[in-house]
Amino acid sequence: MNAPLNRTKRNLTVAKAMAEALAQEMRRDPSVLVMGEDIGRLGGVFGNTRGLFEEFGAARVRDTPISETAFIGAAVGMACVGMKPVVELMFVDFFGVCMDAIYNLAAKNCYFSGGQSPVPMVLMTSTGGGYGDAGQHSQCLYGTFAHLPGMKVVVPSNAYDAKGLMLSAIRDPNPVVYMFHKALQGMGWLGTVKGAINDVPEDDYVVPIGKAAIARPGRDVTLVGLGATVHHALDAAEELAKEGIDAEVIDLRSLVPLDRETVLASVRKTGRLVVADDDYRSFGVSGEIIALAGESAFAALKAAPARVAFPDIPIPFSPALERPLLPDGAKIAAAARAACGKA
Amino acid sequence: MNAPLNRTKRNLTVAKAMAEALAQEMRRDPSVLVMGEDIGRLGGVFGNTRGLFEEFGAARVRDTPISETAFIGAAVGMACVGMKPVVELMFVDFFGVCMDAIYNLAAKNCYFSGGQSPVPMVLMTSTGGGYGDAGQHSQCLYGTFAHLPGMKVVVPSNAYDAKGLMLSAIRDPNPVVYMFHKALQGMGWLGTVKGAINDVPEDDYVVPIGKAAIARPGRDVTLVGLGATVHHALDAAEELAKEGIDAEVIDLRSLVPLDRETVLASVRKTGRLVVADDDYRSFGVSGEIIALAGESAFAALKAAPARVAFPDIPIPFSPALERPLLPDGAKIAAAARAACGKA
Amino acid sequence: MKPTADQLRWMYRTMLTSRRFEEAVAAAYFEGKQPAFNMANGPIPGEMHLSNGQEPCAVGVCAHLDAGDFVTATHRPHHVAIAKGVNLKAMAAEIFGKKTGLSGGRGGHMHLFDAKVNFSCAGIIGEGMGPAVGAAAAFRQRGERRVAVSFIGEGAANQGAFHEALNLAAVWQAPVLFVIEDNAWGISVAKKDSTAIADNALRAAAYGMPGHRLPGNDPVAVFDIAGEAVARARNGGGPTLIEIETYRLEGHFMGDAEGYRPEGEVAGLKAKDPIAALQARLLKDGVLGKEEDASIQSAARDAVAVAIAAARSAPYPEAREAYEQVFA
Amino acid sequence: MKPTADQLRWMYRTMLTSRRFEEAVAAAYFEGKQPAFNMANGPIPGEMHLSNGQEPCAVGVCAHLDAGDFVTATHRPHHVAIAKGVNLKAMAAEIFGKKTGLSGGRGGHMHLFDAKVNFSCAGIIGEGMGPAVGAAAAFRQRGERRVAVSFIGEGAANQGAFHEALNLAAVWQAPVLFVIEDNAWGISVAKKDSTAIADNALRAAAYGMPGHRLPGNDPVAVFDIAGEAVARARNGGGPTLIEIETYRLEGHFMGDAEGYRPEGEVAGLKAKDPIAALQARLLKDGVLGKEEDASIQSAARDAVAVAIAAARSAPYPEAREAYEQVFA
Ligand SMILES: Cc1ncc(C[n+]2csc(CCOP(=O)(O)OP(=O)(O)O)c2C)c(N)n1
Ligand SMILES: Cc1ncc(C[n+]2csc(CCOP(=O)(O)OP(=O)(O)O)c2C)c(N)n1
Ligand SMILES: [Mg+2]
Ligand SMILES: [Mg+2]
Repeated sequence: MNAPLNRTKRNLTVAKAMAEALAQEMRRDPSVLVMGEDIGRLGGVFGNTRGLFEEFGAARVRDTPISETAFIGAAVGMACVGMKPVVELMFVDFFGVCMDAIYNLAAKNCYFSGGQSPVPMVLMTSTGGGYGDAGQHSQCLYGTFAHLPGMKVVVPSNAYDAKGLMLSAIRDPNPVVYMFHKALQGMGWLGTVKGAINDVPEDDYVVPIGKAAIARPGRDVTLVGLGATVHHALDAAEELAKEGIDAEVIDLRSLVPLDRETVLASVRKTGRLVVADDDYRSFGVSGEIIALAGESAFAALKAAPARVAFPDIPIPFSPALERPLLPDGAKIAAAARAACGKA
Repeated sequence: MNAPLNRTKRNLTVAKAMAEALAQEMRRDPSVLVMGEDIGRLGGVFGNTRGLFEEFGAARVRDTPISETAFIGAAVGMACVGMKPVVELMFVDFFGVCMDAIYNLAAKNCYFSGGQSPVPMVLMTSTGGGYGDAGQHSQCLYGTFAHLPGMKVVVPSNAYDAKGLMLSAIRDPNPVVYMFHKALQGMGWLGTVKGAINDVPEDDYVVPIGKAAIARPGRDVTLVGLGATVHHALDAAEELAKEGIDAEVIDLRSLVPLDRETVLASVRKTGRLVVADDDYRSFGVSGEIIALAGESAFAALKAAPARVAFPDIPIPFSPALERPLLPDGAKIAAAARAACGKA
Repeated sequence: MKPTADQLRWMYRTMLTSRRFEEAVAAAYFEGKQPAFNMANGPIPGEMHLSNGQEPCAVGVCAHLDAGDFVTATHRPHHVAIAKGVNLKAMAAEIFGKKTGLSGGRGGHMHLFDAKVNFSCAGIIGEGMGPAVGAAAAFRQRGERRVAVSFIGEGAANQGAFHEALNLAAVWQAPVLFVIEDNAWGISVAKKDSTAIADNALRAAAYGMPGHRLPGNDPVAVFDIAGEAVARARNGGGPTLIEIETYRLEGHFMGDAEGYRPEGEVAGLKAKDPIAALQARLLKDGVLGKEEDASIQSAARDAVAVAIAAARSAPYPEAREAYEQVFA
Repeated sequence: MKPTADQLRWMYRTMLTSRRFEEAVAAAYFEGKQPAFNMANGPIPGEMHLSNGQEPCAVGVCAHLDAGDFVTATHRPHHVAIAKGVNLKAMAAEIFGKKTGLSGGRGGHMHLFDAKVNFSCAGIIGEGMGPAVGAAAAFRQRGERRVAVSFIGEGAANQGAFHEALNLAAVWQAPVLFVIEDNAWGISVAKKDSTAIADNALRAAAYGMPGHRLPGNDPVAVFDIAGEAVARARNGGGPTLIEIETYRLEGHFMGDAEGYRPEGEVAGLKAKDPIAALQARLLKDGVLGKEEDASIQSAARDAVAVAIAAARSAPYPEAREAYEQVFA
């Protein structure tokens, strides 16, 4: 978000920012390669590998069979012999066919080997719904990945972070699950939340993994979001400002490691917490953040922490059913008002 | 736990109680069948299908290839045409090779079909470590299953509940994930927590899915556990009693649906909460229970809620490394003391 | 096995119904998505995978099935659903996300379920294969003469579920057919770039089951081989693998720019449109007369028009209905 | 490809080392587990899968590999680890959960890693197959003449990962061998009850790669075929599938009552012990003299004794070390 100012602005979509980070790192480091379904000639269903196949060729930009278990497992083998693979799981909803290669293999090799065989790889995967793609193409599953040890998990909310987190992820000696939200991607066919398109420096920079961002400073209530819900929280903050409620918006950016300090500092300051998450409500991210506040900022809490999340039901197809279930600015604002006793 | 008294006691292991429930229901209902690896001639690696192959034969007790995706998917197809399959995933750690068939197929067919095709099946799977089986055979993953909608999740802590929950699970028109802890199973080679072996009526009875049990009533602090940690919590309660702290122990028994009322009623009474879980600490069960208290019993909380859980690291092999990480009575008691200001 | 004149006419009519249906869906899909194509907009949001050109696979196989037989299809399901006898009105309404849809709008185009005819489909590659094996095993265990059929694309033949399902079906001697609709593409990836061998039928030998590859996208050839396989299965002969060469006349999903397709490929395939080919053949062989053809054509058009009109005018579900049917 | 006298002696010595090692591990494993067998007790807790009888698979293949080649083994890894040159002392210490173990006690018997010789194994069926394909593809991409080998059991040949890995290896023409150790059992389930065909080598045709089945549990036959396959792979000829008939002389894991095994099967297999067979052959062919045999025998025994003794006396890791190496 805090781009240098001594240059003309360059607004990019998240898709372009990801592709640029990949291209720049592939130029810099011959051990980086990209694999996945339709990430080659097509340039990625979500545009995040566009141009790579043309520039780097079929050996470094590999279109794979529909064999997620094999090519994610293959990425681990490549990483163990000195490559830095970036693999794409097209939709996070598909994790069920290949989770062993992710959570038992990529995530645990470093530990099982006592540090002999770290696994420097990135797993990019798309998340989120809201465009009518139904229950097997609209999930977020942030909690599912964050719950299991050995892999880092990042969730960019804008193009600047998307590039900086991708460069950090590729250079990280550990497996990093890079979860990008379709509504932020900047592909015309998916529509795009405006705030996700922002100024991206052309040069090399990293956004550290494990640091949350304060997307908007405030005094009265802490709104925590990740990915798409960061933008909903910012909408809510605008609304609340008109009513004299000064909300602080935190963009988690990383789930693993989780920047507990930034969240706690804010909650200790405001005494009020609302968590917004478009993943399923129970046993996930929203619960963990609320628990964190309860455990470690109990004395500072002035009101019951609250959450706005997707309910514990499969994601329905019909817009008449799906849209009302999604977190948005109004729901977050309402929860914040209640937390501030202004309901 | 509350067995009728007008008969002589019959103490069974969880393994025997599960096998008895299966046998009784297979006699009663010809549509029930059992499938999995080594559940036939061998009687199950964990003894929970012993005797079934001999009584019901190879058609109703099917040893399968090592093809979890296929046989769990097959169970869904069977359920859709009127059978009631009970399938075993030998260790929950193996979910990564077949989760799609579980969470995207079995769990969502009812919803996707608008209720036309419910999936009455049971997925039995073993959980837990503590016996040196290392990081791919010792996990609990309760949070992983509870986070995803469309499947019920139960976790028996003793033989009485094991039988009653199994009968409920088989008769439930929905997929039920039945997670049994190896340390409670009563197989000699795994050792057994004594409290898991209890009096089991021979006759037909059910333990309702979605109802927690108060394993020990108390006034001062609420200790919430599931599976093995229920017994650790009871150990803690005994220790605490000597110090004049009267702990209430809640056995969740079901994670989905979660019996929020019972947990909240207890927390509102005691004002203090400690959650014990041998699944990974973050983004899972322990966080959800603490969040629940923060959201819905905020005013009643007298101290910060706390948890005793497995840290966010792969489960190490060496007993010198694993044992100190596992929740136990002493750790839970210490957390309870702190919550009671007696640390 | 040769189709009767009635069966030929049924196949022709069903292919036409499927084609007209998809033409109507395509038209509705683009409403609200022009000039700017945003998948979230219009009466039909989300991805839309059309099966235009693949109708022979559906009719040649389903001609041998009745309502009790069990079929799973893919993310590209319309032609198979129609051939299996899924209620056309309720199917259209589901695709439009309406309360009157098969699932009350919960599933949409990739999740069409009609329990009355044992039809379902899914959005995950290979997900329907295990269920087909299980349903077939249940039929066999209960001594019913029913069969199951799992339709997949050629790209799915490289997914682990394919291997596990075929082996399990063979071990259980389950009455199931695995039908590969080989349209040569998995989204943008050509079969030759993803599959180690050109003919997936050879993979049947890895499971000791018969395998057939059918060139030419010919519904009559499909009818012949599928008929024998279904008969074998009903008689306890076990599973069969069939790969059918077919044509994807549209993009992977609507909105696909198809930059990856060789110059002229689509035009070439459209010139071999299987519906036109069957029509010519039936007219030539005298199985179909000009008037009868016209009446079949209009019957198909009318059935679709009625279904689409009903879907358009049907009410949307109320928001609270989203919470229903999560559990039975 | 015929082994030289040195290679024959290396295979013999390595098989002996593996056997002696497992005998020592077995003895230690039962300590603290008698009379009541509780897996949590004794110097070696957890499951213990012995490879006694399967040594020919390990030595016949690994005779062609050096430290740079990449090998993944299974939950039954000792023989392969030893043949691949894994540090015996550090391996023993790992199995005893000691600080001096390969992974400082974090992995144990099912998770042996020695990066110096590119060896690893895992507890999940088929999990090592993808990594072997990937490592091989990386070697090829970098123009190195290295190969990868994935060892699996015959039961694993029905897991989806098998299919995906073989297809991907063939599409990439990766220099990788897939070696199936067919001991006829997957825990209690016989191969014939889980696998649709008797000979998994036939499955190679599904991927257009050569497939071989080797009867007789013969290390020399394995050496021959594996040698050709490794040479082919190094020369850009792509992957090969090899299934080896071998013997599981023990239970699936220690403590297995083996009630499922036919009367006399184990005795029959022990009578065909591949080590005794190779010994007799080498003596007969004059490749081995009595004294040399004795010295090889004692060398193996001594190497194992030293490693086990060191493992027993080594310190346990401190509890805090559990938190280290989660991330690099
Ligand atoms: C497990 C899984 N991986 C990837 C996808 C994304 N995907 C949807 S359709 C498709 C191509 C399928 O190709 P094919 O099986 O030939 O069917 P076709 O689209 O040609 O009908 C892919 C990769 C998916 N839905 N599920
Ligand atoms: C995915 C998965 N499913 C099941 C298991 C449990 N399991 C461990 S070993 C084994 C049998 C393996 O048989 P095989 O591949 O023949 O190897 P063997 O034990 O005979 O050496 C099974 C089912 C597992 N570890 N992983
Ligand atoms: Mg295709
Ligand atoms: Mg075996």
